[in-house]
Amino acid sequence: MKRLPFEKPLSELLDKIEQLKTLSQTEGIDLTSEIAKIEERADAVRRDLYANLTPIDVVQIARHPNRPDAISLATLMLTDWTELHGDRQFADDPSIIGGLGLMGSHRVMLIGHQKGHDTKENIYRNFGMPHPEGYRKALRLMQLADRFNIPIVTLIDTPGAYPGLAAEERGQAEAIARNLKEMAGFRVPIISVVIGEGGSGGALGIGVGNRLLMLQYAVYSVISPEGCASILFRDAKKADIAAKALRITASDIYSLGVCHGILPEPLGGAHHHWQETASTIQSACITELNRYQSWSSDAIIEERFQHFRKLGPFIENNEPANMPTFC
Amino acid sequence: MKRLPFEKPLSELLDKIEQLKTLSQTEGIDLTSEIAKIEERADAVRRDLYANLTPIDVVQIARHPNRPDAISLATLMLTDWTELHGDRQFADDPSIIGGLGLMGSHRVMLIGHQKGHDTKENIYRNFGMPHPEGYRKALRLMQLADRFNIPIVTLIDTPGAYPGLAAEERGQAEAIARNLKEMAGFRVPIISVVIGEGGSGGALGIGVGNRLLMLQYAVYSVISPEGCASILFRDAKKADIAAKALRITASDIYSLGVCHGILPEPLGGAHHHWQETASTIQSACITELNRYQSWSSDAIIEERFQHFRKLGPFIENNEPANMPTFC
Amino acid sequence: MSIVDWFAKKEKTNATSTKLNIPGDVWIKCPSCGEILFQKDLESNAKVCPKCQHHFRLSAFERIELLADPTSFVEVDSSISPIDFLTFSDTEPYQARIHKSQSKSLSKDAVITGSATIQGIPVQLAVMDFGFMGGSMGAVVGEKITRTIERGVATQNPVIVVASSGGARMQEGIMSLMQMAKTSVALQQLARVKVPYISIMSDPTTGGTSASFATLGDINLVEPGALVSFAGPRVIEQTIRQKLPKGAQRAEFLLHHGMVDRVVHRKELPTTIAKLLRVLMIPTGGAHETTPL
Amino acid sequence: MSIVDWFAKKEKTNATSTKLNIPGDVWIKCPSCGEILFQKDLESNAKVCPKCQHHFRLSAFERIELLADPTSFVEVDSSISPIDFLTFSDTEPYQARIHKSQSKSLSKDAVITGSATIQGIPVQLAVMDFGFMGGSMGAVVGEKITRTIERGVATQNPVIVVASSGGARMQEGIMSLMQMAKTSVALQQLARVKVPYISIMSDPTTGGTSASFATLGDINLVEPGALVSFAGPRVIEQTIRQKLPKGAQRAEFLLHHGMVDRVVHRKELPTTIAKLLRVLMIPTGGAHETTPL
Ligand SMILES: [Zn+2]
Ligand SMILES: [Zn+2]
Repeated sequence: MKRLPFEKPLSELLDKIEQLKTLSQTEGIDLTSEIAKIEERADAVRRDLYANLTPIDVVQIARHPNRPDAISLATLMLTDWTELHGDRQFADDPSIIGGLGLMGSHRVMLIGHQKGHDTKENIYRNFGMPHPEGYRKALRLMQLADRFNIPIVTLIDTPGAYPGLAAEERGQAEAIARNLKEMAGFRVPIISVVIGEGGSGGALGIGVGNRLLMLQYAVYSVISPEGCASILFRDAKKADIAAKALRITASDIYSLGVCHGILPEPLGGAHHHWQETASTIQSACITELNRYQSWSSDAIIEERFQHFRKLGPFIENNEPANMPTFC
Repeated sequence: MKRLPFEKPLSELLDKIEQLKTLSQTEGIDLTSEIAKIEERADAVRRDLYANLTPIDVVQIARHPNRPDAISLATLMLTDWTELHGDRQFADDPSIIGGLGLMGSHRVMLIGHQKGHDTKENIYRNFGMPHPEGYRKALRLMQLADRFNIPIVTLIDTPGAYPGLAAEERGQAEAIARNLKEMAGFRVPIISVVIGEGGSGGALGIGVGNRLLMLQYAVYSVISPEGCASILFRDAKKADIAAKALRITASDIYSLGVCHGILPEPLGGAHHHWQETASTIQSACITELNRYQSWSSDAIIEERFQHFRKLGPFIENNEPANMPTFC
Repeated sequence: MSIVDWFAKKEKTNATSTKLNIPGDVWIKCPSCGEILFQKDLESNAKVCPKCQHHFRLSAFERIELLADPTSFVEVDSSISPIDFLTFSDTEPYQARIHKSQSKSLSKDAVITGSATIQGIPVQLAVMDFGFMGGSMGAVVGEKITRTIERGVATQNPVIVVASSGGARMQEGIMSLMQMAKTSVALQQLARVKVPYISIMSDPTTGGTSASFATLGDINLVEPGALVSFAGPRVIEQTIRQKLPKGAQRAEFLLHHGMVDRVVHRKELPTTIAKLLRVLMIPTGGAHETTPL
Repeated sequence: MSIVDWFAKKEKTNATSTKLNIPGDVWIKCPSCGEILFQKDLESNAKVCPKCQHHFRLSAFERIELLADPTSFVEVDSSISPIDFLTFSDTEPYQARIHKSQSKSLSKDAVITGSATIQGIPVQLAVMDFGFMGGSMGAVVGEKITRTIERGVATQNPVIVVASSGGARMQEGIMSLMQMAKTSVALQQLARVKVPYISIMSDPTTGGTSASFATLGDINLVEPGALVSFAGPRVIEQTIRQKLPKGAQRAEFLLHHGMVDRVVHRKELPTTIAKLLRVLMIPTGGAHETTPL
């Protein structure tokens, strides 16, 4: 399991534990109590580290290569899961996945960005960066869900929509924009969960939901900290400062009223416990879906509309409006 | 003006007229009465020829390079004509055109296959053979029309949808199929007019209308006579026999109950008089559009549905059903 | 004819496996991997090559046997028969072709329709038969598929259509083209009442069939290796002299190009369909009442 | 401020043509063809190069002057001003940037909104101003465009938005991203009441603006040569090291790729818009009553 830069103090302890374990095996010495002692220290260090994460640390957790991916979560959360493919026009984009399944007793269309866990998978999944056909696949599947009155759950985890000529030629901007508008009109509830990286328009393209939830160490940002640092701070190395300034952690996004809830992760991050993470997301989604059981489609559309309508602070006639609670 | 194979008897007379005219100019001889005499004979021959056209002759007229094209007809028939482009996904296909305008007092969305009149134009227009993006442009524009309650007029003139790898990759079959289904559901009246070649699925892809009209020398067929000859008759040269067997002329299609009306062409074919042809089509369309003025959208959809529902003769319990009137 | 009658005839005539008859009638060479297969083994394996998973073509009744729950299929509209209303004659009169095909076949045209259950779920089913005049779509195929869809509307049962067709039946002229419209218009009616439609494309699905109901599924499934195209490889080569790369227009090509939801092994079809329908179908007395827009 | 005030100030400050000021302030070199142009001539030609038709950028008020019928524009929501709710500071505090931009500009943020008529047709109009912080979209731009769309819903007037923007305003963090959703959600409301929306893309329209309201027009028009993209050329080169061919992401590229309905010369915009609206707008007491689905 890849260790993150901020985990360095922990890393040394983990190395020592491994050494001792090897030693105890090869040499046949009983080091149980030594190991237990160091493990206890490691736990304390981990708790301390994770209690004092900086935003850029959180970004690293959100991007951890072993973070649970959308398909894995779908198979853990759903019964009768069937992945569906293709935009019916041009291609099947492997960086966005979708399919039907049952979440508890709820029928759901699950849509998600899909990253890989190693280089080969990541190349196949284009590192979770969709082309327009990915957004169009998502749209097709969401329209299918809407037609059959099936609630939609979207799992957001992308560095952003792919920035390349082919994507531009096929209308990356239009593909994302259309999803925003169409998602606004669906008659079924849409629950979006940021499970890793919420990268700008590429994330929002499947994120216009009634409810937005975030995993504890997920981030959501208008631009990557690195991009912001190089453009606004004129120094790509100031990503840590940018990460802080942009307010991209789950608690920031919650304070700003953009997300509705934060889902706790296991100590050390979701990558340590996929099943536990899946259960957390599943039960949060089921709670949300239960809420809508008796709602009319008009009420569902209206709730979604009202949520986005009130986002964006400004001053009018010298009075602040739409201010977030922390101000 | 290209002369057609069956016009050979006429052609000799026309040549003679031209010779005499040249002669009278260069030599200063007055040949008016001789010319008038031959012109009279030419008229008689033309009338005779056009009264005894075989189906393959009609195919040649329908494909005449100077036959009026969709854009020219649009500009002749509509005021406030504005051509609109693009499928908003992949490309703007020049072999299908569309746009908004007023036909008399009726707002219309006009869609049509677009051929060229010379090699350069034909290459640009791909000889009127659309790729999937052409059908998707048509669909987008028809959806726009439906949204704003604007009746749709489609002008059919294609050898067929383009048969090529790129078209297959982008879902030629799906693009046509989707149009058939979506056109069935539009709440505005759809008037389709075959103005030249009605080539198979590529024609039908913009042809699921409430009313189908055909110009007198237009044809409509499930396969080109040449294609049918080579497949069924095992001899590409038997196109004339295939043309006859397939029943593709306007009067055949009318007898079969597939089209609702035949629009007369000027003597010698529409290519001799674009303005007159445009007027004929325009007034026929206006008559049709007037019919729907007070119709509910449900009635419009139902009429379209019923028209296609009853097409297709068969035998059930030894009783023929849906038989065309000529049987 | 019901599937029970078919079973009765099956042993005697073996007419539906004509395509596979090679001299000797017992061994079949797999056209994909070249393996020599014992015909009985092939048939007991859903006509899938055990070595390379090549899917051999199925007759309509063989298909129904694999897809529907045992004894659940009830055929309807079996008496509908084609008529040569154009008195069409090419190298042979259409009427003669009809007779020949009907005498070789257990059905009157290229599609069998009826109701069935798939893993307990009631469905309206139409299954095409490539063995009958290349599965070509004329007025009978159009009418029977349209009626199947209409029964879906009436019963609220999901509609399943298995395509296997070379395209429109040219001998019926423009009327064969109109069947594309007729079936697609019916699917618009089905969509309006929100009853699911699953299209299954088997080898081959080309021309007018692919350009109408076969690609219009709420869910499109395709069998491995099946050829699905608007213009077939020969048409493309003859018309524009373009040679297609290997694998073009095959099931996996379609998946790659976003045209189908899944490539599904023949043996997995019932389970896949049932799983999908369990989620797609609105549970009776279910949640999220929709109000009209 | 009304357009009348703008005319009054125009002569004095000339602030909106800062971009064009080169030493001497009277001659401008066309960046496209190199022609040296007299500034007054350029301004009297709608800021279009008479030689090569290069479209120079316009301030919001210049745009309104060209688009709306004389004296028809009535500005609203002019008092809405940005707030630095994140206390954001990069090389300079956001608050300082706001002040600097406001003092150079005649408006409080990067969009001017109001009602007007175009060739006699009443419309709701929003015009962006690239001169104000690169036309970046923060909460003020989002709110004012949303209100413009809402006035379209309320008045049934068609909505016209002229985009000119480098994208989201990063200094407002996630909230700038949310303006993409906010404006697009409002356009869904507009679509539901069937009021037409015409989007006009001028140079440049990139990032969050292109990926929301700017590409969502019932009709999308673009000025010749305008750059319209999701990821701009520099982003693409820096991120994936792909060099774009000449003309990529320009208006004609968009037309070719099916993203816009027409490339329209600036001087033709009012006529084109009016022609389209005459057909798009349902005539009062008109035909074809629609019944709900
Ligand atoms: Zn094999
Ligand atoms: Zn110039």
